[in-house]
Amino acid sequence: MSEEERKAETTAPQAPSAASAANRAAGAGESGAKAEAKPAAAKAQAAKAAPPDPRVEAAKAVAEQIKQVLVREFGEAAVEETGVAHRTPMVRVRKQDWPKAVEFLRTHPDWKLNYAECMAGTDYPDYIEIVLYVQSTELGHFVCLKTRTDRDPAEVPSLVASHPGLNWEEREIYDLLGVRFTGHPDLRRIMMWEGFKGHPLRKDYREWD
Amino acid sequence: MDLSRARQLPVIEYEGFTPEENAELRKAGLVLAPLEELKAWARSNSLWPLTFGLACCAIEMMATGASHYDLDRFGIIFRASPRQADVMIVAGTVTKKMGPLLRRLYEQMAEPKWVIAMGVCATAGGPYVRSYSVVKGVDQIVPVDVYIPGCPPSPPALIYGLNLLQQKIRREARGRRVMEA
Amino acid sequence: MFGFLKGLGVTLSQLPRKKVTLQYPDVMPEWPERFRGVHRFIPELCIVCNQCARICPTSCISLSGTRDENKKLRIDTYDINFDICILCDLCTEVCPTESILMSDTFELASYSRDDLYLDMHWLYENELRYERAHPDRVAPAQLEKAGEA
Amino acid sequence: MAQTEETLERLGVPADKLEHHRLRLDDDPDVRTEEMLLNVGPQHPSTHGVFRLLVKIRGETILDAEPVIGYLHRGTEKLAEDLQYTQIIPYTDRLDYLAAMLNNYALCHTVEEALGLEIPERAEYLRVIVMELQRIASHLLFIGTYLLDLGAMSPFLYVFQERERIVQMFNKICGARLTYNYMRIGGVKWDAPPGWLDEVRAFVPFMKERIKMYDDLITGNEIFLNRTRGIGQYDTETALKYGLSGINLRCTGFAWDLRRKKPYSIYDRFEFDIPVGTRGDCFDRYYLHLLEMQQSLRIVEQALDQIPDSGPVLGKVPKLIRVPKGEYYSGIEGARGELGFYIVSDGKDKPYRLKIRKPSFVNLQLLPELLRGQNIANLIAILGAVDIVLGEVDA
Repeated sequence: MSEEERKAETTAPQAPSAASAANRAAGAGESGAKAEAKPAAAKAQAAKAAPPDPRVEAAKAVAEQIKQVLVREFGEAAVEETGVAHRTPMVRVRKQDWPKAVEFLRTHPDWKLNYAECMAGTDYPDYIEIVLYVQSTELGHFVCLKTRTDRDPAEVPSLVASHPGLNWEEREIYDLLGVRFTGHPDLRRIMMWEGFKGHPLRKDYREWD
Repeated sequence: MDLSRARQLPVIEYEGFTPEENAELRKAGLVLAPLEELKAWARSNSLWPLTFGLACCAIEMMATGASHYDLDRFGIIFRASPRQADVMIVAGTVTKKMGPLLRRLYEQMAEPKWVIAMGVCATAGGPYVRSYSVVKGVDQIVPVDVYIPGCPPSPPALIYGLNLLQQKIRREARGRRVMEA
Repeated sequence: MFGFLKGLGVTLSQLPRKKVTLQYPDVMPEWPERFRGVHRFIPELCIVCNQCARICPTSCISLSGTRDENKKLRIDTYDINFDICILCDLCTEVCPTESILMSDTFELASYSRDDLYLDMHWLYENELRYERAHPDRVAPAQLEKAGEA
Repeated sequence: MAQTEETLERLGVPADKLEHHRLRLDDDPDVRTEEMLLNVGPQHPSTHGVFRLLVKIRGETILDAEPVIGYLHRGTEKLAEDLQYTQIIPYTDRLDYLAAMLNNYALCHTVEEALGLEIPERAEYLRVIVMELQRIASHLLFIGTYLLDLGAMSPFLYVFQERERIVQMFNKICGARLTYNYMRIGGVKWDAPPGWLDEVRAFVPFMKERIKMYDDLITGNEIFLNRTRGIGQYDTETALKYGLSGINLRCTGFAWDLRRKKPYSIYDRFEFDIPVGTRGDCFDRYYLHLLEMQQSLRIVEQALDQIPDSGPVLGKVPKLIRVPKGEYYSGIEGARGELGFYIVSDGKDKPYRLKIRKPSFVNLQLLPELLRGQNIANLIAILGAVDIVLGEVDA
């Protein structure tokens, strides 16, 4: 499945809710005086049902801006893909530029993405994806950054230098998904004990091998 | 005379008597059987559990020990050290990483000792029965005397389980075998 | 020093207050109507739709049924494994005929894990016990339906 | 807001008197000390669960500390890949078992965002009421166990009285005492039983009085102040770098509350403040728990006034919930910080990947930094104030 198709699907979910939104708008009258927010919400739903969701469009535009900033700094090949992850701007960065790009965006005066909220790794059939949701506490940007690595050997440069709070998250991903973070100061298993075989969150993990 | 019961009594040899007289004395339970029962009565009324709170059940265990259910009424006082404890309430999920430590703490407890498996996680793995890192029941590591199902068991259910354990201690002293797992 | 005295004042003010301890083994606790104790089961109402077994997150319910002469499915066995049941209430939520319900029985501790496999008869007895204890909580429709079947 | 400073002024405690007296053994040429490795845990009376800490000490000073976790790792994320979304809700109860309602909500919120569901009004209000009550219950337990860590037994017995009252209310509305499984995707499972809302209404003034009582009992206590003032201090920059959230971030004076910053549910309809600390030490963290309980009570009060009298509590949701293909992340303000769920869906009724952003897990990372150079007696004071729940740290 290509990334384009997935993106198209991501925007699709709002479509089926159009009918139910109409249902709810009909039933909204009985909930009384507290329902001021309701017509607005219904309107938002209706707007969402129309093919280009403005929030998704806005997110796409933000993703393009980030791409331009990154391309200016690291060259055309650094950004592999832009898009949205459910209304959040998403930028996929090349693996080699991953820590540099995150650090660059952390200190860039227009972005200041200084607060790492969530880091996750996902095992797909052909690759492992590392996702980082970062937030700017000053400017209010909320961006999803991604990078990809092969499944075998899985190796991604570490982000601990710029976000020390990701130390344990990276250890957890190493433990459960088997991604080696190069440059990590203390890469050991964190949840399972030393000597445990395998990486449980991989899709092909079997307990009784 | 119920011989099956007599056979299970602790065998005591009274000095200076023939075996028949010995048997007669044992049947009468002159001194020692009541002594065993007395000890069991004392033990069962001062169970000192080790605070072995692992997960959610530990909160209910704390709630049982706190103001509303007040385990002190039964002489049950939580101890932090295994050396001072004689019952271990395993409250919560036992993982494979925790298993060896649990065994070690159990071995550090002084005899006689009992184990209560509180909650379904300790009984058989509970909701995590299919997980890669959870022991499927604490009875794979230590012998368990009382199982309390529930997720987590409410404080009355825990008190009921503790009362069952008290009954078991007293009954065993009287020579009755209480079923083991 | 002032802080100590203030704290001591709080402690002393607790003295005349009513005691909060519940005397459980002597006085049975009052559980609310929605309390999730052990299940109770009404075999007459069960239509063997298997939904409870499918929704159970831990797969602790197993049941089987056969068709009787009227081509109606009747329940033969219904077992709940209380070793792993987490009393999450999802089974009673999906049951279309409300044949599996929650009771307020909570005294289920035992000396052996074998006692925790409970079958249909135990669960039905639990239902009868519950009806005796709370005659006001049993819905009349439910009683009628049970009477018909 | 300098509320903590005000409190100290009110109590008439000069700041320099609170300076902690440290044993300076190393400065004395006659005293020789050796480095020693001290193992704390994993089964320890003073830890909040099974948490192990390897501490390297020299005399009384901590040179280095290394937390070892994973003793309660139960593989929830892997199990969730085999479960339908409704079936995951009971598992979220068991993550942060002190705040099960908030965990329930965090998952339901993420799935609802993904589906674009609208929640009935009454359900939203019921959710807010139970969530704020749950926050109070969780903070209460923090105060009890923290004081127990510091050696004070009686607050533990006090807090369980109020907590029991909240738990009884939850028992009435959903039938369980700790693992509620109350929320559903698209609403809540039960409407409030008759009289329940009045019970909550009666609880609010009672709780206000009790919070004042805790303020009297604990806040001014000189021993408590000596043990917590200026201990485990850090600044906003460090906190942000380490990704701390919740009270651990707000105690540094940085007003970051997701209920305000990214309003979810109906929190934009309520008036409440975000209490912040000034120094970022253990005392601030303790005191913020008290202040947050007051704010939660304010929210409960307003929600009780605004809640519609009747209406559905569960929206129109398909029986089998299939989340459209894509990735979703949303976080809420949990009792311990930002609690988020990241879901990757491939369009089936089960998630392809579920990742939990666990606030305690992230907050705990700062612990070695805080402990370095401290007196060994402060170890438990610092660890307790971080307010971790191991069920969540390990998941």
